[in-house]
Amino acid sequence: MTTTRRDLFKFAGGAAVGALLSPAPWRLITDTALWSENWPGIPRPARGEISAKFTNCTLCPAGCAVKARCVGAQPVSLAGVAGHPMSRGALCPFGIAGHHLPYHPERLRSGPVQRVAEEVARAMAARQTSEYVAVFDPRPGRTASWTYRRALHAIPGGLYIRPAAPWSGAAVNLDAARIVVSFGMPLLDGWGTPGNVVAAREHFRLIQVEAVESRTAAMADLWLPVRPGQERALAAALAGGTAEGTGIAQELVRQVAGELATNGPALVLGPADWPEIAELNRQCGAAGRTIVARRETPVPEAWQPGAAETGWSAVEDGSLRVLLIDEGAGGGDYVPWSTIERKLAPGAAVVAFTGTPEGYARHANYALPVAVYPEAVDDIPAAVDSPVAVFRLSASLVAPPEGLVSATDFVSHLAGIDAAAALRERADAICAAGRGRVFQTASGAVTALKEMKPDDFWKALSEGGCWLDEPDPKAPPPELSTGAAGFTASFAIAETRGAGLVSPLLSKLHEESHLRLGKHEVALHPSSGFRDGDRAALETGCGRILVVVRRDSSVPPGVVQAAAGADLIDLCGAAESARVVRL
Amino acid sequence: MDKEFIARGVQRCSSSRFLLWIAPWALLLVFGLYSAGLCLVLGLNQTNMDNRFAFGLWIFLDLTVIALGAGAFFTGFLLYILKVKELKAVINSAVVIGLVCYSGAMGVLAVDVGQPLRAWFTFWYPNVHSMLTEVTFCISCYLTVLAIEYLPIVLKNRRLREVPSMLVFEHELHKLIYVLAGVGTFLSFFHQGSLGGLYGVLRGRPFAFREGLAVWPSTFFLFILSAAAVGPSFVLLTTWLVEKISRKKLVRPEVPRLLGRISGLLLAVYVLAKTVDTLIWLNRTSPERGFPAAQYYSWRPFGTWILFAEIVVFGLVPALMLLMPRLRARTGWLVSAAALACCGVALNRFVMTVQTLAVPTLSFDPFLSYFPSWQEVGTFLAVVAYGVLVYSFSFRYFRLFPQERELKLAERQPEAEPVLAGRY
Amino acid sequence: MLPWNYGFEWNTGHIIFLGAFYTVLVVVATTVINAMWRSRGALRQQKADEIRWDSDFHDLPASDQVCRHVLTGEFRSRQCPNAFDCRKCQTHAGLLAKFPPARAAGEEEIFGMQFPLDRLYHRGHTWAHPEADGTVTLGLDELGQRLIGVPDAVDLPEPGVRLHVNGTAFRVRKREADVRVLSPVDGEVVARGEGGAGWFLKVRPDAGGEPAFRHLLRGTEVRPWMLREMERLQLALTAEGATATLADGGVPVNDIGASYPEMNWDAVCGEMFLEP
Amino acid sequence: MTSKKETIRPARYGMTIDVDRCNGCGACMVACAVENNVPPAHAGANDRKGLTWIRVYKVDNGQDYPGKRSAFVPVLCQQCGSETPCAHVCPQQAVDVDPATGVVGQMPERCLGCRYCMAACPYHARYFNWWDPAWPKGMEKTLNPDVAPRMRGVVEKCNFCYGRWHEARQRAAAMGKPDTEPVDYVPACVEACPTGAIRFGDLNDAKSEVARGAKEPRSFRLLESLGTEPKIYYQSQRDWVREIASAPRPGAEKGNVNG
Repeated sequence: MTTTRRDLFKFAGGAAVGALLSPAPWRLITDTALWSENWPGIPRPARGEISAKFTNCTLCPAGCAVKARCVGAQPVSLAGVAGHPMSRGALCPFGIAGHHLPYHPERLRSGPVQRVAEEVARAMAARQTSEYVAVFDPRPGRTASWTYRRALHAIPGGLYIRPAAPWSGAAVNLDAARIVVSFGMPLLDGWGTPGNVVAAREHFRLIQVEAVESRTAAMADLWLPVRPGQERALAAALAGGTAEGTGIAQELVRQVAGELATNGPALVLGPADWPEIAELNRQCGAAGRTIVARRETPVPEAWQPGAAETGWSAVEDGSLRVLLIDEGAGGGDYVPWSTIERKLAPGAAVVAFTGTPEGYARHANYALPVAVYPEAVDDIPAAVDSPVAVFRLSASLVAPPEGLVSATDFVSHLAGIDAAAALRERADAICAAGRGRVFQTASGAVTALKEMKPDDFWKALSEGGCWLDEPDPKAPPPELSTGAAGFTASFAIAETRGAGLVSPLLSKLHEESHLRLGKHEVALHPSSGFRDGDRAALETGCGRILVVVRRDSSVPPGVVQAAAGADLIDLCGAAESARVVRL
Repeated sequence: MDKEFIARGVQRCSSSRFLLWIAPWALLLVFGLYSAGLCLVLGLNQTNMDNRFAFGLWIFLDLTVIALGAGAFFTGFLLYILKVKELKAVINSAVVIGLVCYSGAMGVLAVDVGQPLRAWFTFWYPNVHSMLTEVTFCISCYLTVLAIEYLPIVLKNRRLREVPSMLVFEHELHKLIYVLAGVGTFLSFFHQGSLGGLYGVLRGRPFAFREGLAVWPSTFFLFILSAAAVGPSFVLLTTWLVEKISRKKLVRPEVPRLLGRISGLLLAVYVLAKTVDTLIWLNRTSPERGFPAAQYYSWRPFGTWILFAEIVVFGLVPALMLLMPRLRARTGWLVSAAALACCGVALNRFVMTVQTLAVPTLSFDPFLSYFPSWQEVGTFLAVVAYGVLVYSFSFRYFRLFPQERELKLAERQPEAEPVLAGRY
Repeated sequence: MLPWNYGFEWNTGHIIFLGAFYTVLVVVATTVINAMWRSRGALRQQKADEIRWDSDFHDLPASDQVCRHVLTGEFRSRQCPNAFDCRKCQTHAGLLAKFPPARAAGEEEIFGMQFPLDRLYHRGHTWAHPEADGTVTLGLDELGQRLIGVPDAVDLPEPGVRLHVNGTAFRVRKREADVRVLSPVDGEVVARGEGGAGWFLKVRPDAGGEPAFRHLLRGTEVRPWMLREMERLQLALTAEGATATLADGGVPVNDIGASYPEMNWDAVCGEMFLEP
Repeated sequence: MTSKKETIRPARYGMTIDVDRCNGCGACMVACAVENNVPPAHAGANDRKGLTWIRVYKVDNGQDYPGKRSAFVPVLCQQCGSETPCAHVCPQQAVDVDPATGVVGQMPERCLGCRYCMAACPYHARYFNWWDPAWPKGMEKTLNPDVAPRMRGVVEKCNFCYGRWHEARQRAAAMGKPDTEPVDYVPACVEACPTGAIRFGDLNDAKSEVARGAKEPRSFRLLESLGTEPKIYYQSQRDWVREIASAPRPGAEKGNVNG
């Protein structure tokens, strides 16, 4: 028989109907749906062996212990280490996203290393006897700091500069405190070691003296909304003076003073350079109980004597020929540029070792890129709330990119000393001293140091372990002198937004919600007449920056609240009070 | 030059004047399409909608035009199912209006969703509990129906009907049109309702939430009613507009009056129902869910005036105007009443969409405001321009108003004294 | 939603909901397909002409759909239910039985137009004249001729083409006017009347005898019908903006169109040749 | 995320959030973004167009300085347990409630982006991808392999770190635990909270900390009166804080600006 066209059609039709009754077409459509669920240009997360690495966070002096979840060698998320004696498993938002820093779009990745070396050498040669070659170390007490001190000791006219210290050789013991009066300290918002503060918070009553309702004020048991600028007067009033004009009722002040005297052990925290603070602490007998002496972490004999530690106030104006600033560690005290500028000799060479163009790099002649957390290997000295000395390392979780320099190498090279193994040397020195105990992060075990061999100790350290000194029983109570002046903020500095690099994800707290004031945002009381989102300029005697205004009725009228950042701190220093000018 | 496409015996302006009329609308359409394109290519970040104002101008537009487009199904229903013959005079026009409104709404929806290419998922993984599923199904079906109903109008074009197959198909299709009218009515009742249900079921938004029968909140029925009430009004309004613009009589005067009367009756019923519903909602539904109704109207600018305007100014007033034969007899009153009714339904849809999202739900929510971006407005205008264009072309080349020729003859009759009058 | 797709199970909700909508889709689809099917059938059986006239008649204003017996006064008013095909009309048959039409010879003279009564007139202004040889000649009646005057073009069907009552017999064009002329008879074209033959087509009718021509006007019916037609013409002209009227006893000129050069002649012819 | 039919004892995971302990540091928000591959803000994103699966609001007692007192309230998807508003309205089943865990899940890859669910949610806990997700160069290496990034034009929200639940399930299976038993796991925000304000667990398990916490008199839920049975319990000793659970007060134009 012959097949006509008609037969073919019939066949095709039959086939089609048959197909409809089979799963094939339906599955096909569903699969189309599944395909259309993917979208080009969306990054696919890399897969790989999941492992945990441990380190300590260098973003601030707290140095919280960190557990990094890694895919292959790449950390994909960070978490605290529960059971850590100091950080107690806590991490702040900056720390939690710390592993993003190496990829920050604004990160400094290259610099004129060779040129700088020559420039510095030339400047050192041209140095007069009255001039100095200085290193400014915003994070003193590190092994790196010791390297600088050794190097500068070796360099003629070397000067080691560090920011003002609250109480040298002393630390706060929050565990012992039953009542804490804080004068504007961000006690519950990043001060000291957050985990430690939170744990201790269970046991003490917190009285916050602050003009604005900061996070700490909001969480305090009692908030004394002192009149702006009257904080010292209130401190004096607590010490027995009159509360006149402080904006706080006399009997309330008397009651608080009574608590301080009776419900101790008490602790008063505030700017180190206020004699009132020292006086109050003296009155309530903080010395030896809530403010204790702390030994320094042992240092190899060979390193002694390093260059002396100098504060900015002790440096003569116009005397610095060469100034090297180690900003790499980040999270240190940022000293306003106006303070530093005065000390520079004409034509001085200023070099900032930094990961970000945000800080001193804006003022220095040269900015050299350094490794950032978690690339850099560094150690973290004890935080202010650690009653004993500690030693812990920030291991390198991510390989640093090409073209970086190390501030310590640079400086030790200038002095011709070898400090490559400084960290290991110091670890051995600690081992030799044999005091204290070691917390092994991975296992959570705590072992006495004397039971460990130097190599095991070093291994434990490089796995994020932490050495804690033991309290010194026969140490005399610390001398509560008035500390050196830090900078005086001419307006209320709110939450720190991190002076250095922060993860792009912090946009969740700034742009994508109004949880924290973002860069160049200031908060004003609604009565200021500004509307939300108005553009304005924040002006002080030291300069002006453009800001966006946010209305917030928790800021008292007449006060500007802003988020600390290098550019903002530059506005402080010796500035008179701030103005917000409508544009 | 397009004369042979224009129906015999009706007067249409010259091609050049027609082009003059088309040009601005075409420009508007192009601009609108451009802004819509931006939204499709660059994403919805081009709009001023946000996580809190997830719906904006577009949803308001959709709900409004679909309500106004209800004239198509309701006129069809009256003509083909209830056999109200007078409406034959406007049914074609009504169908075109319906087609324009529904296709426009569909177009905007396609821009409004984040992933238009996945629109068909709704048919593939339908969630039958969602009012939106119901809407999607009904509207897409009904759009098809409208397209089919539009077909005969096109095929009846003077040139097209010269082609035997088209002539015959038009004839046969027109014989079955009542089936489509029936289906259209069924579908429309459902999706007009589900559009109301869309908001009535939002238990998380006590401002919109309503109790109801079975799976349908009261808004389901209110939307059907209001749409049915306003549909004829809108047909009336457009007819009047077209008569004004084309300077012609297109329908016998009794037709708009009939439309007005129908509108008036339904509007009156709607106003009554809406009032009862509002009272129940204010005094029971909302308070029971922990939301004292007073606070909805404590946010400027949405005071109680909006409630008053919706029910009285744009509801009761036009209803009465349309129900009074003496007022209805005067075109001015008739048309303005129809206009009021249309505004009323628009306002109702605005309240349902925009105010619902503006009033806070959490105690620490601020009251939110929203203003559409130019891209949104552009897309909105595109729909308007598209509507005008489609209608203009249909009016020029198709017989939208069967009575036009007769009326043209009729209005000359008096001056023509009959030949040898009274011869028998 | 349909069988075999991942992660989806049916429940009553789906069955009701989807059921309803697929029914709707099926109904719509069947309607359309049905319409297509029928039109296919209609085309097969050359129904196109018939359908065209149906829809034309359907679109005529009510005033133009009146029964022939209204013209002659038997009824005050009556719409023709059969689209002017009186052959299947019971009423007409009845009336014929009651009053057999009076034989009338000679010719009517109306407004100076000659209507020979040996011919049968169609309401579309054609006449049919039975010839001795059993064929029928078709032509335009006088009014028809004067409307067209000297036609710009006439296209006549080839011999052998079949004509249907109320179907298109031929087309004439005059200025912008382009009208089809309705055929008065069923039959097959046998010859085309070229030039001044006085007729346009010669047709061999399918059936002879009175019933086959029952639908055509004759004898005494012609005058009232003509008067009515003049009225309609008058109306059409004025509607298209004629100033002078025919009514003042004047005789329609041989070429009416020529005397209204500015007028939409297409509309007028459409009106008169029953093509809306 | 298809339903686990074979589950014998279904879990009902929930949270207690102690408002009195929350200092609004925002660690939870960052940790959540890290865990769930939420991209950083696109240029032009603001607090109304951003992606914050968990968002800490600053609420206050409505008074002015110095009478004003503030508290911080983390708001995430409240995982409504009854007639879940969003799940009901989604036209294409992109939202489902997992009977095994009680977690309200979102399937972005099936989402059409109609945003009806966002209008339905009284907690504003759902977020739309207004932009294509983008990470700074190199940062995509830090994405969490267990969560697929979402594309532009779809809605996303907190799902109690469902990826972690999945992982925990696999671990349990590897240890031979029957997968009819609920597993223990914590979402990223809980793990990250430095003050321990957020607790997480199975509300069906009477011994669990959250089950007990939920019953405390100081516990409350947001907009409980809507009857959607949210599974997030807030806790506070302060009366004015507990008031935030209720609907907005008539005319109380507070306009909370930060948060």
